Amino acid sequence: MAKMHPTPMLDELEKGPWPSFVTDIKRLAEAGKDACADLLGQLELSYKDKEGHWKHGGIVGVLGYGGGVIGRYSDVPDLFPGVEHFHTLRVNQPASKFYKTERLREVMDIWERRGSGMLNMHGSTGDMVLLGAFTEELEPIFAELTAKGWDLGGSGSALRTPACCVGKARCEWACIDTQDICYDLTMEFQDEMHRPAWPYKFKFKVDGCPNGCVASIARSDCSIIGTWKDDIRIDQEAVAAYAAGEICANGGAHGPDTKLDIQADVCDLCPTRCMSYDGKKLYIDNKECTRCMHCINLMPQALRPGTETGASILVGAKAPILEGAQMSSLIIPFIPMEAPYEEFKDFVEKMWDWWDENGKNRERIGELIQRKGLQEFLKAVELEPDPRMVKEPRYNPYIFYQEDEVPGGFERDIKEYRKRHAR
Amino acid sequence: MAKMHPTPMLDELEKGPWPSFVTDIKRLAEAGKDACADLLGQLELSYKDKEGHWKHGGIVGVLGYGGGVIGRYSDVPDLFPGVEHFHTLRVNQPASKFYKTERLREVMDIWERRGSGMLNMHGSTGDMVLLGAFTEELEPIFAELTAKGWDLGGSGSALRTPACCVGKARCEWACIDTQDICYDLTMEFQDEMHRPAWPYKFKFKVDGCPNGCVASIARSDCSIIGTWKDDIRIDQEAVAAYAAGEICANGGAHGPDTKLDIQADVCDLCPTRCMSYDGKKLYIDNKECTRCMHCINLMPQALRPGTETGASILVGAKAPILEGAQMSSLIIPFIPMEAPYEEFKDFVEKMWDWWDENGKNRERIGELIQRKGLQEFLKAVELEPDPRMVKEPRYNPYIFYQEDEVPGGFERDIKEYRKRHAR
Amino acid sequence: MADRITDIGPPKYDEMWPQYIKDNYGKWKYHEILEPGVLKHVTEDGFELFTVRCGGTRLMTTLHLEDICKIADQYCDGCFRFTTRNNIEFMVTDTEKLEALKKALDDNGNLPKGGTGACVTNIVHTQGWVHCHTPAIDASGPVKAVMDDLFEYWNSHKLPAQVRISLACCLNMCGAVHCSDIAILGVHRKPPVIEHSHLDKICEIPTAIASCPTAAIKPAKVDDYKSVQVNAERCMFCGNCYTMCPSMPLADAEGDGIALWVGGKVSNSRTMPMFSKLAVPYIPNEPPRWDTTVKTIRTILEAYANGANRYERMGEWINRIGWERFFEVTELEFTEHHIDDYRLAVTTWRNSTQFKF
Amino acid sequence: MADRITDIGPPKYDEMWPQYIKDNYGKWKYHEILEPGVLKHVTEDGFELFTVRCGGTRLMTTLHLEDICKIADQYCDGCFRFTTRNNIEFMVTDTEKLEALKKALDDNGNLPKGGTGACVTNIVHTQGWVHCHTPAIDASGPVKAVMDDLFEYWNSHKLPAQVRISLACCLNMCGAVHCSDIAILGVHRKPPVIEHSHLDKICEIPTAIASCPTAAIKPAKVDDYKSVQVNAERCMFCGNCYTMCPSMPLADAEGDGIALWVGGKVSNSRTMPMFSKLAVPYIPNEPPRWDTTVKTIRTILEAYANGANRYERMGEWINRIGWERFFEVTELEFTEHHIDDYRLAVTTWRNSTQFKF
Ligand code: SRM
Ligand code: SRM
Ligand code: SRM
Ligand code: SRM
Ligand code: SF4
Ligand code: SF4
Ligand code: SF4
Ligand code: SF4
Ligand code: SF4
Ligand code: SF4
Ligand code: SF4
Ligand code: SF4
Repeated sequence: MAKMHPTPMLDELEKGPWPSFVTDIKRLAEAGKDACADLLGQLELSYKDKEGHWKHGGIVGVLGYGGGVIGRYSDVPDLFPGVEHFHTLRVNQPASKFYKTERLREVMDIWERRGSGMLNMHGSTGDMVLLGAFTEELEPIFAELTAKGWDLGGSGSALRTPACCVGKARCEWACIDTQDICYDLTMEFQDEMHRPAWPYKFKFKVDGCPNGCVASIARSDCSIIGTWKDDIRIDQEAVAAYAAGEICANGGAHGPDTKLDIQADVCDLCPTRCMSYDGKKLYIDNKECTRCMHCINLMPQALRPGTETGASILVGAKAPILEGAQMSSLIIPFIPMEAPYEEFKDFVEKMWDWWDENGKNRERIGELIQRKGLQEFLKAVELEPDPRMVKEPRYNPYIFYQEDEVPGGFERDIKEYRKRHAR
Repeated sequence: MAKMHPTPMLDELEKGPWPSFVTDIKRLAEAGKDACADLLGQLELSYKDKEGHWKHGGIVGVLGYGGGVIGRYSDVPDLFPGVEHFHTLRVNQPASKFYKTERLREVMDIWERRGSGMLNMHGSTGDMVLLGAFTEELEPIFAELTAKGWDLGGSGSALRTPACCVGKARCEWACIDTQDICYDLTMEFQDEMHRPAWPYKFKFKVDGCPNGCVASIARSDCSIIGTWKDDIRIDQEAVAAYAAGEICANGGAHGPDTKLDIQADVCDLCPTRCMSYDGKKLYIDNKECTRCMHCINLMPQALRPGTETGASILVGAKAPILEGAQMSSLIIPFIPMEAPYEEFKDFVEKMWDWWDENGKNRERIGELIQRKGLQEFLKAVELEPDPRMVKEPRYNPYIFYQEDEVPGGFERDIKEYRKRHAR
Repeated sequence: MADRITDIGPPKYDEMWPQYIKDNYGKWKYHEILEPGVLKHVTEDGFELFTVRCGGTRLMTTLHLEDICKIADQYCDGCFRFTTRNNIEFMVTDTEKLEALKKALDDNGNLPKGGTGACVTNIVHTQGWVHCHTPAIDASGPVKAVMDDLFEYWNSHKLPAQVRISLACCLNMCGAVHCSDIAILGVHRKPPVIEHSHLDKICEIPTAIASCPTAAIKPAKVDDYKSVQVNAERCMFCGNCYTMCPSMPLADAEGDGIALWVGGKVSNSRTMPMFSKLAVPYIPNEPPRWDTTVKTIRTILEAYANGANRYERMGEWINRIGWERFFEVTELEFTEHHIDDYRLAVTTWRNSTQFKF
Repeated sequence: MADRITDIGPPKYDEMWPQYIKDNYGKWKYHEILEPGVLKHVTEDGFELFTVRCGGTRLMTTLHLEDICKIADQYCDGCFRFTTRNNIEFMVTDTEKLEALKKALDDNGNLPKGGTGACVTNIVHTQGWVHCHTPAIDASGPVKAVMDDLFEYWNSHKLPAQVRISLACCLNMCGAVHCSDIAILGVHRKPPVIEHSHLDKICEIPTAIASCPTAAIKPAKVDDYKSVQVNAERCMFCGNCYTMCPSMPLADAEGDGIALWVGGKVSNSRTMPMFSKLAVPYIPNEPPRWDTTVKTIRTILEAYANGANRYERMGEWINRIGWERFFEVTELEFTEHHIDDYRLAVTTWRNSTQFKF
């Protein structure tokens, strides 16, 4: 058993119905992990001080990689030597986070032996985050991980670990192969992930449909979101069953007794009001549908996305530093997404080239587009302007024209002008 | 008859059903006004050149006034000597633009004798714009105008001529005395109007209700818009008459045969959905009403604004130069508006003081608020923040705190910090 | 000088009122539009006032004004008014006078009735080549041409709702067109041509430099003159430099023309006020009748008339169907210029997968 | 070095699949939520898959993970998954196994079922005092405290719609909280304290200066040290300077705390994705159980639960009732800090007379 520190405040977090990380960590501390005991001790100190106790950064890593490890040192190492070094390793998760226990135990075993035994399942980007290793353990951990078929994810000004929703593995609405796209991009761009060479970080996330279960539109520089082009598939028999109250609303999300009122709950809440229900059949004016998923969500047994599927590509989401948070913006309304995803990758390469060339240090692509204008970006990626790219056209009259657009060009002769107009 | 120039292009504008300004001006030219003949001549030249033919500005005016006259000289005076000088005088219109013909003829008479005889009824701000006088006529015109009880309006970095909708003079919806407010402000602030002393121009406009018939929300630095606090008055008998098709919809705006569907046209289009109709009576949940006027507009014989009336004050509308066009923003949700409008004028003085002190040259108040923050403005005019002032609270996390808001203040000792946190 | 009359302000409003306005001030109960151009207002006591609204040219002569005064003298107790959109309103207190008045107006021929209800009312506009020094277009001419073409919508009630058209002849936007159902805006497209030989004499160089919102203007020495130069890449042709410095004119026959904007509104009815958005970035100046402009406006108006629900303003209609549909049904081209790239541009991008194919 | 294995990427997804996922990949037809935490997915061929979702602590030890693996070995063919919100999903192919699995989970005690449908699911969060160097708050502690309090909403379907709560411990927002129904954000409120004696050695002064979005940082000589100074008036406590320069820490017991944001969403369902907006600018750090934060979140959640229509997300509800009502029903104070004053502030002002008293 490791040397336990008194943690009266943290102990309060052992109460209550939600699983307690404190209890869990104590258990491993009691099983002998100093890092666990000291982490709790230092956290207790933070609770007392109301300030964190980690030093700023620290450049550590594994050979040949520019990222994947975040250095961390205690600023009270004398008190808590077990967390004097407390580096994290970001281990690239398998797409959509299914695990065979035998494979996961490979990582657990390494981590129990060489690290703190504490980890995040998962980090916000999607990695398995192994929390707390000493510097000297980093290389051995890396060697053991790769030997077992695991690799590190991204950090720094690099491609970050792509992530995706569960998709076709278990969801009926996936319009694209989220996992394959995620894996394919990860493999294709290993170099971009492991050797930071860009102005700043870049993230891909892949949602199978507009429900956005991996939140790509809020959290990725490039959001790949499944959608469809043709009509929503309707099973009118199931519609009747919903109407009769034989199937509960919204796949049971509100309990099995929640009946669906097709007119009020579906048609009236359809954002484009393109649905109508005559008491028997449900009609959709698919041309006007914006594929928001609401009706499908509410009637999963009656409605399904169409079959001519592909993705909408949106670009630019990021957290607030510096210009304020952004969501991704629609750039490619529809693109087919069949392996090996050449058309998409072409787009990606053009986008990166432009960003690489024009981006300032620590400028995300969304900010660069903001600074340079969506027009410039479209030119760089060779796309035509489309009203779908904007919520609304400009309302300010400040249009920039290029010289070649204006007959006679920009050069004028003041003398000629003055011949017509006295001063 | 003045010397007429050939105007083949302008002659094309004599065709068609809409009254022709060309025909009109020709008539006065033919009656002997050189200015009219030469204006048409010069305009024809502009039509040929596709460029205007007026010189830039020119500082002219009447003694003691800093504005009210816009200087203008032809840049082809040899061709069109009748418009060599073509200054305009902005004559302050009577509020809401009713005219007794005998009074109007006072102005017409002066203008026929001493000016071009051409005018705008009215300018965009609201003035009668007398178009085209020679410099030497300005003083005599001014003297004759004032002798008859007419004065000039505003121009330059001054208060501009206030304007208002027809209001209580002929509209059932006016919640405030638009004309009296307009007149009172005009009289109270004669000095501010005639002697430019501010960073830039400032406009008042007064709308009797949220319909906005003088477009104050788009066109005035300070928009005064009538509204009410209590309940919409309902005449259920008239509701029944609408339901029965005895009264046509929307006061006949769509023809006398347009019947009203109370549920679809009124209740379903109410933006807050606070209305309900049970086939007999119409109910309004007035607490939820945002006084948008829609239902009242559609059923003028059944619904009327409440009787506890006053105004909403909005600030900051302007054209696009420089930051882009702005609409006015809600600053005072409700203020009683009874003569002599002291509470409102107090607000105005505070607003002007702040603008005067902080505004850069050619910075409208709306832009100043944008630059300094709505908070700063509210402090200056001594108003408490209110969620009604915004469409939504901030979404960026960049909150500025003042030192006195934060316990312990901003000054900290790095040595103390380092005692807790090793470097 | 001593007895100079100043600061007397305008005549007080009620000096201009006929007796029946005085008597019924604030007592109005409801109104009815009897036919295009004819309103009836009724007071709580049942008093009825009839108003006939006529198209105003705004730019007019004292002769035309005298015609108007004569009609007012004859039928309206010597009183009439102008509306906030430059129309002319004659008021009478009984239906007999109303009929006589209507006849007199028809006889006049220059005072067309209309402008009420679900119509295209008069076009708010500005000076153009008639008086201003910065215009990119004429004002009165295009207004006349457009109103001629849309006359059938002026004196009828066949549109889904009011359509307010406004015109401003340059980016200063004296017509405050930025919240109009349809806005006609004069635009320059060439950077200022600089008169180096005079600039320093006529303008203050620091003022000229400061005037530019994009910081495109820099001091420069040209042919030994102290002057400025403009970085054309950064110029967005706003004309603010010319406002501050006469040695930097923008006007140019080939550069100037019209941009059309749609979907703005001012009223708070149903939806909050909205800005007009760019529909057509540029149409050349085509005096005397601006045919392409006129035709394009009709296209937009008819698409709206066909597509909108009753009571739905232009902007409400477009928001309902979506901008992608607007460009489809009007067959207008969507170009890079439609995409905002000014300071708030990011708020106009589409952060959603919701769109129509 | 030669045989160093690099750039192999993660295991391929299908290596991690049990046979039934492989067999039914892309064949799913519909799903049903059988009870809180239990999903059924059915394929076109009628194959049924049952999923039990359990609350994940995210921060866990290999011991806890081993517990999970054991259950997966015993009931789920040695396979399980994590959700995008750090919950744990066990899958079985028949109802018998399902019942056994549920029992095993209940017995475990640390794997509460829930997180499906109209509930409060797991709180996406970040490192806090457990690992990061810039936090203003802890992460795991507040999450535990909030989830304890809201547990009744975790394993039930009684809310109007999904409520997604996220936490980020500083403005870097690694939790990407900016589009959450409720966002818990760690905020600093004091400008950096500057270690002049070391700054020039540890940081690049130009980089430090450039890092500041408001240009609050200027070079300065202090006590003979080359250093920087911060104009506190301009500082908005974003912490970007500290990210770039360790000699400028922001953390402070009295300055730091929590801001709450509401009404964001990510899905495109019905409404477009929305940002979360400021509800409460500041709540002090109250370890260990952050009582005020917990209470305030409950207040907001209950106001929503009482006020919203079914299928209406938090932001949709607020937009319907209006922000003035939101502050009324939650009894939260509206302060000057709620009013945006950053770069796009003008787009948040109310350009309308429409509001509720
Ligand atoms: C570990 C992780 C948080 C977690 O607990 O899950 C994390 C941790 C850090 N993030 Fe992050 N970010 C993590 C996901 C995110 C996300 C979410 C996402 O990827 O979906 C975001 C928001 C989305 C985005 O990319 O904008 C995010 C936005 C930031 C930012 C702000 C970037 C911006 O443009 O606004 C920073 C600041 C920076 O880059 O200097 C940052 C910086 C950091 C640093 C490196 C601290 C710093 O100042 O340098 C943190 C190291 C913490 C530590 O000691 O472990 N982190 N960071 C997440 C990565 C785990 C993983 O690989 O799975
Ligand atoms: C005469 C009039 C247009 C008309 O034909 O009706 C007019 C004419 C001029 N305006 Fe205007 N403005 C007129 C109403 C407006 C309005 C509308 C309103 O007041 O409701 C606006 C938009 C609202 C606003 O105030 O922003 C307006 C916004 C401007 C601007 C842009 C101001 C801005 O902040 O963006 C300028 C530029 C300037 O001030 O330098 C401007 C400048 C000018 C100047 C003085 C030209 C200049 O560059 O200095 C024009 C003189 C024209 C001439 O030669 O006669 N005028 N101007 C209007 C005044 C008549 C009257 O007194 O009734
Ligand atoms: C006479 C005038 C006021 C004045 O002081 O001169 C006026 C008079 C009336 N307006 Fe107006 N409005 C007048 C300019 C406006 C403007 C300003 C503008 O267009 O520049 C607006 C804002 C327009 C906008 O939103 O862009 C305006 C928005 C309304 C509305 C709201 C319409 C809507 O649904 O958005 C109503 C209500 C209605 O028509 O149902 C309205 C209703 C009315 C009523 C019915 C009020 C009444 O009970 O008397 C009047 C007759 C309406 C009609 O002609 O159909 N009035 N009205 C103005 C006539 C202008 C003209 O000659 O065409
Ligand atoms: C398992 C998971 C995907 C994964 O790859 O891990 C998932 C799975 C499902 N989601 Fe999701 N969603 C998952 C995260 C999300 C997220 C992302 C997030 O919260 O960070 C979103 C976006 C949330 C937002 O808008 O802020 C999300 C928005 C939806 C929606 C749209 C809800 C709405 O009306 O706005 C649906 C449709 C529905 O529930 O009716 C949906 C529906 C579903 C369905 C019904 C899809 C299906 O047919 O299988 C799945 C079960 C839903 C349930 O639990 O009630 N899922 N879902 C994620 C579970 C997270 C968790 O543990 O709680
Ligand atoms: S995003 Fe769509 S496809 Fe992916 S899990 Fe969610 S609902 Fe299914
Ligand atoms: S997907 Fe959305 S827009 Fe399309 S029909 Fe269904 S509810 Fe309407
Ligand atoms: S703004 Fe209101 S009060 Fe004034 S004229 Fe228009 S409808 Fe009547
Ligand atoms: S005024 Fe507008 S918000 Fe109020 S009840 Fe009428 S339609 Fe509804
Ligand atoms: S809009 Fe421009 S050109 Fe037209 S009158 Fe105003 S300032 Fe002059
Ligand atoms: S026109 Fe406008 S943008 Fe161009 S130089 Fe002049 S002030 Fe600058
Ligand atoms: S949100 Fe801030 S404090 Fe928390 S992990 Fe990310 S960078 Fe660190
Ligand atoms: S905290 Fe942010 S605003 Fe303050 S000095 Fe540092 S970088 Fe600038």
